[in-house]
Amino acid sequence: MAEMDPQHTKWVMVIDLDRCNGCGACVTACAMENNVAFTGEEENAYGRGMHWLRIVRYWVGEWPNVQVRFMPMLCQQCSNAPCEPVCPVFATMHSEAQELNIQVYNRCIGTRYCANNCPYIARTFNWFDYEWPEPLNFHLNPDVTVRRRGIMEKCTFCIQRIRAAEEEARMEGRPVRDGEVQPACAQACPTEAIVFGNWQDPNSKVRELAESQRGFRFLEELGTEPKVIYLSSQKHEF
Amino acid sequence: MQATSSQVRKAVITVVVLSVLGVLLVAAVGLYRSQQTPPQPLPFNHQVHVQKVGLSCLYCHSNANKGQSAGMPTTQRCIACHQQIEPTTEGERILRQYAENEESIPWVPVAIMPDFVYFSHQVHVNANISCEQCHGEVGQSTIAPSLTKKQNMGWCLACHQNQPQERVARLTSCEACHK
Amino acid sequence: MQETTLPAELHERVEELREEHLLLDPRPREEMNRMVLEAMEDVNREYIIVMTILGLVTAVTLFGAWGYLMSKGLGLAGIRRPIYWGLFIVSFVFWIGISHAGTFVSAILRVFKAEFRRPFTRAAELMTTFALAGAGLYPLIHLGRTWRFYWMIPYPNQRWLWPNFRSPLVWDFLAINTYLLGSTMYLFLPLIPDLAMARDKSKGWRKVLYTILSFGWRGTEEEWRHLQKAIQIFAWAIIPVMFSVHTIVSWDFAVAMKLGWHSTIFGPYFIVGAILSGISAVGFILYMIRISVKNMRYFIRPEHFDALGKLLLIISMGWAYFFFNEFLLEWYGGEHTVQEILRYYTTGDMAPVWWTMVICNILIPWLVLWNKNWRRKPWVMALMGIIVNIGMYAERYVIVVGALSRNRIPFDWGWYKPSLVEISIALGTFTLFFFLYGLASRLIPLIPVWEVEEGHHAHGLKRIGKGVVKTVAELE
Amino acid sequence: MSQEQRLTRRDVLKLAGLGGAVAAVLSGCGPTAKYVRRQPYYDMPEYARPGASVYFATTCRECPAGCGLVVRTVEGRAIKIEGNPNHPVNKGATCARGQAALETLYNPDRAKGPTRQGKPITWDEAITALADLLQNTPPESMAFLLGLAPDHLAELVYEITQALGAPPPLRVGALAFMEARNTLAGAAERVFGTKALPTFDIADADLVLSFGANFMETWLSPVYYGKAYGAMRRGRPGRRGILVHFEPRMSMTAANADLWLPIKPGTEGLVAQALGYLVAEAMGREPGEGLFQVDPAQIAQQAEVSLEKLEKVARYIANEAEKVVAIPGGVALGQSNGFAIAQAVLSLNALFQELGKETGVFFTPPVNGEAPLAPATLADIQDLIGRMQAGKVKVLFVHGVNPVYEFPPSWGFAEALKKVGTVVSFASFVDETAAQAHLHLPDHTFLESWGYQRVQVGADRETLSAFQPVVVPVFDTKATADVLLAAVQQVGGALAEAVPYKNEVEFIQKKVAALRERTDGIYAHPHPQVFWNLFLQHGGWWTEQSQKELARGSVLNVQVGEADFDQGDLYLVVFPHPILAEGASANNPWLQETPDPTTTVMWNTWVEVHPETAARLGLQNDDVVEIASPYGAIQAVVYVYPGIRPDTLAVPMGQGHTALGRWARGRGANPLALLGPEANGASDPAFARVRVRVRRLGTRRQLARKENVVGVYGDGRYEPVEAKAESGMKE
Repeated sequence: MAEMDPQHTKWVMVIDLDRCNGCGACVTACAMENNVAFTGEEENAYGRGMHWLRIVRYWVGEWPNVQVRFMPMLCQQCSNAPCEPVCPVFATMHSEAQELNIQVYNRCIGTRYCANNCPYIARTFNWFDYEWPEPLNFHLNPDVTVRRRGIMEKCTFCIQRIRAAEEEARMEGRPVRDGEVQPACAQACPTEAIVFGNWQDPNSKVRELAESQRGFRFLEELGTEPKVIYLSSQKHEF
Repeated sequence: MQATSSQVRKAVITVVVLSVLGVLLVAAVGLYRSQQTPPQPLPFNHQVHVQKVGLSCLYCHSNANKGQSAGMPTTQRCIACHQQIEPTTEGERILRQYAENEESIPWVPVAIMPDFVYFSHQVHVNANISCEQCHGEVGQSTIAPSLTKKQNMGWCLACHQNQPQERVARLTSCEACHK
Repeated sequence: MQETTLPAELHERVEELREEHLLLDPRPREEMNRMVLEAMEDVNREYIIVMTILGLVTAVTLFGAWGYLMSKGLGLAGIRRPIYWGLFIVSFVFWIGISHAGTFVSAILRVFKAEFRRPFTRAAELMTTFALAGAGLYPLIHLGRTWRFYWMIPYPNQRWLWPNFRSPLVWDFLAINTYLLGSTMYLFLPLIPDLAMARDKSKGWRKVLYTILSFGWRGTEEEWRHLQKAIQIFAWAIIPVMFSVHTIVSWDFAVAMKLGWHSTIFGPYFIVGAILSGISAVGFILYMIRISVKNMRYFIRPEHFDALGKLLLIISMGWAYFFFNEFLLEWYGGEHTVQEILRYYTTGDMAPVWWTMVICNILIPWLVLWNKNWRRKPWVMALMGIIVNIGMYAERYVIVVGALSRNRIPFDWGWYKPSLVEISIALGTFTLFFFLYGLASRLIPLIPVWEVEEGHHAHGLKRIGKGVVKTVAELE
Repeated sequence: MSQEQRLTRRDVLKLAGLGGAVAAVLSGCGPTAKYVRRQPYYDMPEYARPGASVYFATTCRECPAGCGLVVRTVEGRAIKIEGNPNHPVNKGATCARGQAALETLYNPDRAKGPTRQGKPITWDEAITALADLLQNTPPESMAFLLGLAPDHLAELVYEITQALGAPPPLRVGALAFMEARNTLAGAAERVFGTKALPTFDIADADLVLSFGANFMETWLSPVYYGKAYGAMRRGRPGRRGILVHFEPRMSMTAANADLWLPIKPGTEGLVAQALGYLVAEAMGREPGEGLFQVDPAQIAQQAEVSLEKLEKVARYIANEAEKVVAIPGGVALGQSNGFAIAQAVLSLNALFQELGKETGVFFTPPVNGEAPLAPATLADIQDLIGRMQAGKVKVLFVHGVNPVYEFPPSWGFAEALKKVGTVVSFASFVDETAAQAHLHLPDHTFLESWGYQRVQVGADRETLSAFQPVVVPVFDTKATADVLLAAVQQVGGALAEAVPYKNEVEFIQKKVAALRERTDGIYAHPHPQVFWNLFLQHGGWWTEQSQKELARGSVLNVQVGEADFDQGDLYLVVFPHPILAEGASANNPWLQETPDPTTTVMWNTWVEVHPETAARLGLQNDDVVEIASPYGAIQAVVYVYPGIRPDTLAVPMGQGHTALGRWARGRGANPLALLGPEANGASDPAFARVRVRVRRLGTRRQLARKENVVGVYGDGRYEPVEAKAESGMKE
């Protein structure tokens, strides 16, 4: 399908750390959109939360001048992704059409090598079969596969939304408009810290923002070519 | 020497024969099970509706050209015609029942798409692919059909790979179908 | 052979040389055959009991636990984010390491004509095969969806999909299978004459079994020549395979962009480590055979342990060299996260394991193995076998778990504790190994009689002036 | 749920028997049964198509802010909650709590139907019982406790009480008094002459002074403030607003501040005045002319903040900033002198105006001038509790609030409740109050119900935000308004005439009828039905144009004075959990699973202890401690927290439920148990005046954190990557 797209898309996300206030709306939104399972206190205490998107929090400086930095961390959809070559069965692979890292759940056999090789620790693993006791399962999103035990999963840039928008655009015979596709996190974000768009579109919002002086890609030096661009926060110093 | 070699031969032969038999048995059972048609809430006859009455598939599966899933007919859709028809068959009587209780008919779909597969009827129907091409001659069947064709990944690819690149996706990328 | 009349003082010397060297203490072929067969057929009560216990324990701790793991999910193992690989991979690498013993001993030593190898080549080759069998389980056990493992096999399928040949795991898969196949062949070839011997001397089901296995070997010149050639070819061929296997295993880590793994030296480092653990394991096994199997005191003598000891010492030094090299360079590099990882190894939570590794792999061997008298004590060598292998297990633990628990995002560091299921499976493979070995010890001749005899022919005593020296006739 | 059960619900099974089962087990992905099975309709509505999404506009009721939502539904099921992009308050955004509201709707622990004494009854019985109560209870001995949402119900109940001659309903809620709504409104009246909740217009401010206002987490209208904050930071090219925050602990708001000054609790007002003084001084005003008469140096010392920093801020205000906003809130208003503090801080805005600066305080105009019923004061509540105690209350109706849990036990509500003849609860869950109710008539959750909410904060225009059902009720629940009206009709007579509505919808339509005349709305239509449809379609009614006008105030030279505190070693800051707030939705698993921003703790109650204090008391992370105040004691788990004063502890609300459901019950502790009954001068609880003692219990409990303890506190050798990137940027 995607290959029918006249224009070749490259989806990128810009996260303005100066706007981000760490409220966590994106985390919950992501979970609700993508049928991410909740695992309870004990599992989380043992580091088995399923959050696709987490807000990394750092302490800077010493009391009383201690400061906090928030940094939403998710799959960076690397153009040159370390997770892809190591998968023995192509369960995680590169989509030429949208330039995304696709995780094909039904192909995954759970070697977890991709997760070891991900410098962003962006992947989570289904340690068990997680449950949504009736009627909690009513809100599961039918556009997103519910993952079973033994499968690796990660942020998909809400590919189901991208696909839907692309299909609609194709039906109407037009390119996807800027801002037409919004992943759940960007949509929920109260501070508009997360902006999503198509890099190929020269006058898209992301393009404009990414040109900022503050822009940087996380762990760029590894050559992963992430498609999430952070804008650093520069606090005023009194 | 002689004795032993004959013993050996016996042993080997029995093992082989037994294993072959076992395989065959399993295969037979599997084949049988897979050909069963599911119990439907009422004995619906496609042939009558399609051949005799001459309904198009879209009349009942009306969503096929509008969205992902083709959809099962609502009770209203059935009763709309059937209220003019005196119920003669068992099926029609059951249908009346559902209509009177204002219940939906719990049809059992036979062409199931695994939930990790993304498939849109709309795209295919609008590309003028006849229903029979994938669903077989359902219109001929008098009972609720079983899935005649094995619809698996290779089956999708077999068709798509032969399509002109510019018109149809070649499904070379997983995310085209897998969500 | 030996002269009948010998001066008394020489006689003693000869006696002690005989006492010392198996190859100078020949016995008639027939007798050796009898001894070996006795050893095989001696299925006494103790044996039955031990084997039953081993079998049951394996069934529960390995396969029981594995089934439970599959039915519930990998969460039963202690692994967690970000430490996605735990004891399973550690054990995997460990057993692959053990499996290097056989090939090394029989192939390399054979190629270099190290004569002391003769009696225990087979014991070592058996280790290779069974260790590989154990190791081969882990890539399956550690899968999230074991029932889909066959997707790693390249075969035409309805999905039109091949495995990803860029993935080290696929290389692994292929390498291990090749090695398993090769080493089994290599185990089997020298076995044929002995099996034929057994065939001719046994009756009942054993006869049937050996008839099938010995391919109607008759022992003609023709056959011998072919066999010798075949063995030579395999001996040469198996060596590169052996090196490749552990190198590829090391690549699982080295190719990853994980700090603490991403090291160019891992290939040789792992191989030396593998041989280290393998050789020391041979020492342990030989001791077990010597004490537990009938008539083996004749075949396995202190000289063998002594030789192993020397080998072990050298390899331990080799390992130490690579270890130091790897550590120094990483430390000198000064990269932030790497520093953190090393700190974690040496003074962090990982310290006990790390120091165990250093002590067991370097300190103890170096202190003990210098001493000839200790080397010659079988029980000492057995102990060394255990100690070094503990050390090597620790090494793999440090590399796999240690490196994973520290990464570039301190927010996401982790700690790991193996779960009961994991531990039970890890132990299960040990019992499995001993179980298989136990079976083999009663099914196939543990000693390649013909090789020993060959040795006997090749060696003799010659009198030169007042002394007596060993001679080697170039039979091979 | 075992494999088999799950599989039997798969259609595949019926189809392919064994094959299906195997496929299900082996295909790694979800059994379709984890989704809801797709059923053909009886008669499909024309808008619904199989697999197609239908969106409904409604309003969030997780907190009283009244954010507009658009709910995505597929085949009659709510799938995803999204913000309403046109809504004046949240402009398309939502908070975590709003996102997880689906789990309130589909929560397996909801009340399944009406009960009497815990035994199921039919709705007819329920309504008869209710009618009986309305008829045969002397009006003066009835009491209604309502939450701060929804407004339409409050107004209906108000009418009913008027008709009955019963005392008007009390609108209460833990969140309401943690926000000190009355204090704020009172202070606003004194300073700006308008008795309403002020909205602070920080979107285009150059500098924001926040005195304890946790406006990014839960305070009044978090999503509005989130939007405004984002705009303030990077909304205007070249101008970046600065946030200075005064609070004893590092709240999420403080965490985002450029400068966080951990001042001594109770000194907020003084610091505000000192700052005002310094600014005025920096702008060349002589002391004595309309300034606060204070001594900054002495105050700085008293508040334990560096005078130099205050001066820097003052200078920045004087020289650089054009628009400055000072916000009082949160713990500052919970001080014993909270009312004075509120006035002092609001006066600061007035002062800046006087000094020729722009400030940003405005009031959301009430729709058609109809202000919603204000929340009850502490005095009202205590009076009610008194009457209950004295047995003067025969019937107590409770809706939208869970007083047994949300009132500090020291107020004695729980005991008083036992003296009430009949307690009628309308809660959707079997919460602590409903568990003690004689009659439990569960209401729908807001995603199943009609109604409206009058936006009080955040909107710059008259805004009436509409509720509409996005799905059919999941359980056998009934809209409380309908139940009351049905009962009223059953009673009949004068009452029925005074309250002449057939049902909830009719009542709402009557209430919004007046808006049909308005021409300045985003839409207008004279025809009732069309207007109603537009009303629902847009998710409410608001005016086309912004009506924002910044309020002008007058400087009050209030004597802030010293805050007084109870006996104890350490100050205690009780704050609404940034995610769970007061805890009404604590049974939503994903709300529990969302990490708290600053501690990343999930699923439990922690107590923040400064490293020094922890060292002094020999406490470590994950130690369980007992925190005791004169009024009660709780147990919580230690979180060694670098961002809090050494003389202060902080505990979040939201946990410690004894009912509500499987995910909330018996989890963590409720710090309200530590609070006393004193008021803060404006008859809101002085929840910050309590002081506590901690005792180590010797047991440990590992907190579920998203962070890694070692990694984050480590040995300090790690600078955050982001900071690295910055330094790189500067070069």
